[in-house]
Amino acid sequence: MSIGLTPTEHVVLNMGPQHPSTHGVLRLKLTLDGEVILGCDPVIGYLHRGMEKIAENRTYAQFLPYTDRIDYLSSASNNEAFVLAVERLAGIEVPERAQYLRVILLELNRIASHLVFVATFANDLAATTAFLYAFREREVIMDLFEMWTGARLTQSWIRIGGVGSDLPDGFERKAHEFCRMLGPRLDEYDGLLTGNAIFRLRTEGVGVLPPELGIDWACSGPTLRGSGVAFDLRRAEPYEVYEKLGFEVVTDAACDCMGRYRVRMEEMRQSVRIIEQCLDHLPQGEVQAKVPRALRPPAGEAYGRVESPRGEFGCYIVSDGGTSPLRLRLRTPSFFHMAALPQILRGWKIGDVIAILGSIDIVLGEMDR
Amino acid sequence: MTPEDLKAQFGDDVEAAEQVGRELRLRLRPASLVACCRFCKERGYSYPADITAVDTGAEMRVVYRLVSLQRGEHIVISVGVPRTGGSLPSVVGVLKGADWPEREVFDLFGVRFVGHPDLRRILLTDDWQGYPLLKTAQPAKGS
Amino acid sequence: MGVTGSGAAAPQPPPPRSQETAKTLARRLADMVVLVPGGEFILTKVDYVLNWGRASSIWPLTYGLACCAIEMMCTAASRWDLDRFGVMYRGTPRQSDLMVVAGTVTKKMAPVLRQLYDQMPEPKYVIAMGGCACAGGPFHDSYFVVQGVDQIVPVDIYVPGCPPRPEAFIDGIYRLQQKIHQESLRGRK
Amino acid sequence: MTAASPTGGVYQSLMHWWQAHGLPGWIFDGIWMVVMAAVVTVVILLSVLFLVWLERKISGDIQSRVGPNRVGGRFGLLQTAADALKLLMKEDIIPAGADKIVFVLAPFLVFVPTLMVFLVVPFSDRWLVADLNIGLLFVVAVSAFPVIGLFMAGWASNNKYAMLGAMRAVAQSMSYEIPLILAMVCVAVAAGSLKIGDIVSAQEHGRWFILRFPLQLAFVLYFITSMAEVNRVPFDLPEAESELVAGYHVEYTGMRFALFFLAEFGHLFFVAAFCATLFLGAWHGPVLPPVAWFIIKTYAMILAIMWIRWTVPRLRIDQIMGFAWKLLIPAALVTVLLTGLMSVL
Repeated sequence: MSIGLTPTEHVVLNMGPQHPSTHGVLRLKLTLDGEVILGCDPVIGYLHRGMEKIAENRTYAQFLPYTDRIDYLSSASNNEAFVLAVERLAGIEVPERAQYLRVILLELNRIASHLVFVATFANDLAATTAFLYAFREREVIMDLFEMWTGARLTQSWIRIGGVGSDLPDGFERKAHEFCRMLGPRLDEYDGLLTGNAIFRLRTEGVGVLPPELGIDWACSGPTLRGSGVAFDLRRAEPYEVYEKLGFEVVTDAACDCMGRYRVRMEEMRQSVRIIEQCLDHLPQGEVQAKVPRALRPPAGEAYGRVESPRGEFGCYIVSDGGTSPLRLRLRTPSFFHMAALPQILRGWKIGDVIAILGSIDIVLGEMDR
Repeated sequence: MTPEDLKAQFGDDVEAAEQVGRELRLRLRPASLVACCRFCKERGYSYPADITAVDTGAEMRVVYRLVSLQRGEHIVISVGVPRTGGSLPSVVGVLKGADWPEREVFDLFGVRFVGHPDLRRILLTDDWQGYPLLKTAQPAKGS
Repeated sequence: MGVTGSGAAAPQPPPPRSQETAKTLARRLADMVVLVPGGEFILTKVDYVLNWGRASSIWPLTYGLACCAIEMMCTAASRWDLDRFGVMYRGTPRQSDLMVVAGTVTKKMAPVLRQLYDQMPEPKYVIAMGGCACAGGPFHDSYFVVQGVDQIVPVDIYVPGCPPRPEAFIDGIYRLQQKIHQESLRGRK
Repeated sequence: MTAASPTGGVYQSLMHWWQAHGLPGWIFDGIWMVVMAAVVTVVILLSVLFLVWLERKISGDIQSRVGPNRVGGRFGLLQTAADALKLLMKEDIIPAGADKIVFVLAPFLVFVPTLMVFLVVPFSDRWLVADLNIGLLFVVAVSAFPVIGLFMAGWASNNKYAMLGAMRAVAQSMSYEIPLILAMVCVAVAAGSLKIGDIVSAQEHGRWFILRFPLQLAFVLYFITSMAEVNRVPFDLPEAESELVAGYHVEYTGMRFALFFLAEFGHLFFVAAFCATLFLGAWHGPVLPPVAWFIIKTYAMILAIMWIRWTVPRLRIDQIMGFAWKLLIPAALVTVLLTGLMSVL
């Protein structure tokens, strides 16, 4: 009997659609050699709800609530992208006060979404306590939303031509309180996570996304900024009143999970800055422009592009002059990030899959639409 | 880049070109699609922001949106394609990020991309019949 | 808020043999105990203790589908703290008692969902959380959405809302506990 | 059962009563052993249930939550009892693809050794079930046993997650056993005996081993490696909920799963108790009765382990192995050397 090398087989591990760390119903077919990832084939579409088809059978105003449910962690950015496209198409001018109010809502949503990122990212790395801390802070934002819009998650408060209502009494005081509270709480996370030796071991140098690769695969948002590319639509193609506001485009040259995490942490601080500026410089006036009840934008096409917490959220509308869009396309960042994921994953271990997946912060509703 | 540059480069393959705000809207014949994408990429429009299709009921077009991150300008290339059994050359060789969006257009509209490395259904189930986003598709109710 | 469902299943494959015999055995035994003088009393007490255990320790499957899953996470987090009621999330269906269908069920997801349900050990319960899981919700005319999860698995409690507030979800858990308390070894009352 | 045990008096009088009826003494001994084993098991299980409850309350406290408070009074004291009752009544599923015999056997192989090690835990001056003269060796041998059960569970489940969890469990357990044993060796060298009784009496009059020079190092080594032995964060890779769903017990239901769960907490109780024995002077202490001192020390260790578990993230498998082989084992060898030198000098 001859003694040769023992034949080894690669294992195909099916992660998801039900898995505690796939952030929803994502399925990853991982080819493993021991614990090392040789290949990854993401299978998506488990939450494909046919939004784009539904849009063709709804009026513009009717479709607005659907946009909330695309990226359910920051519904305002979806509203904003849709509304921007419709307003460009129909040539609607939004009152300045409404623009400021929109920015406040958008940035509060951004903080809420980034807090969920911190929570789930920490939870994936088994730091359960940070998960609950981040959700504790998020509840305060939810209270603000409830006070203003009546809803916690799906606000639909950015309307075509303005916002749903003006700020309620006492909102500004509470928002200021929240802004003052968040900074020290973020410092607390820094103590719990950012400076933690184990957390750093798990994230630094892990899941490197080179900037060229990020641009080639159309990554955007904190995922691309975490690779040192200063691409932020709030600066690159400013909408609403972002031109007038002072904030920094946060980048991090690390290109790894830690870089992406740090970008989001710092972005929350910048969002607080933006909200405080908006609250301080809020002009008086109307919050809703005159919009015909049955909106019939002229035939043509428009593309609304906003910086959602995850990246470039685009809404491409083609109109034939009717009451509902002829074609509505949703360009969602997570879809593109997921396409790039197999490129980043190769060579890392199972534990890192979780970290990398967490660090690009996907939302399945947005990916599958 | 101006519409004239592109017209000079691709001649008769450019059906129409106009500048609307940030966007350079270009109607192109399929023959020059890959060459045009490469031409744009070399001039800084290297960010494949989106690829999708539009079925207006009368005609169908596949729309490519390339963005220059430095200048914040868009080039929107739209290419006509037959509504049934249509095919286009794949631009994955030029723009890597076109991989999944092309799969999605194939999945929802049925456009075949010749030269795509892995053209499978992406959102719908593998055994799904038809292409739901075509105007001719029955608005199939759930279950 | 929570609406108690019939619990009647749509087409369901017959349960595995061993499970069926164990169930019928328990029921036969219970039927015999009732015949003995005072047996009814004993049975009620046994039922009470068993139901108390089940109702006090509902472990749901960590299984979020869409928007409602975020509210489900909020409910588990500090402000609402589901752990108060002994609700503790488990990652594997083998160790869970409750499946919270939190979100839209698509046709691609439906077979997976059914498989997960089949993997859970008896007694198991299902809460349909949110409009989509109850009846398709806003996606009632979508080509890819299952119009209510009760077409795939038997639902015990429906919690409507889009998404339901955490209070509504907690109410759903409460109603499930009430429902569990009505069970008996002799079959559901 | 040694004569010094608190139940000794009861044993004597019952034995007299038994023999007065002319029955042979060895039968009584047999019954007595079974009854005592049952009592010890029940006591340990109850304290484990309490530990689970404590963990949930403590994690709640750390996470600004309340924790269980509905079942059994304001503090939810009966929560884990309800959990156990429910698990007991759950359907028992053995997956179709599983290796049935191994699958059924595995939980017991994990659970039984976890109870057996309590044989040598000195709860007080009068309660040490068996003061074996190779006490330390016994602990090392028996506490290494459960990992075989874990591997059997992972292999028999015919599930890739379970298999990965089992592989991790074996790799981790083998690596961390070495520094753990070396840390115990330091104690044995300092006490000059493997016998638990000798180790305890060497720490009389406040001369706890943790206060003696190189043994602080051994204490730190023991503390870290014991956390790895009980699979707690940051060393919970065999279960790793967010990676492997539930690891080796992913396919186990009901009471079979409960056995794993109880074994884990039983093992936690044991490592904390043994830590108190080896380094914190066991039951020695002023004023309070010895049992109270022992329980206080044990719970201090348990609380420390829980505190860490709810604070830090999890390490990765290669980092865990690197930590053991590159840092802990060399450090342990140096500590043994230092301890030897100190005891010679």
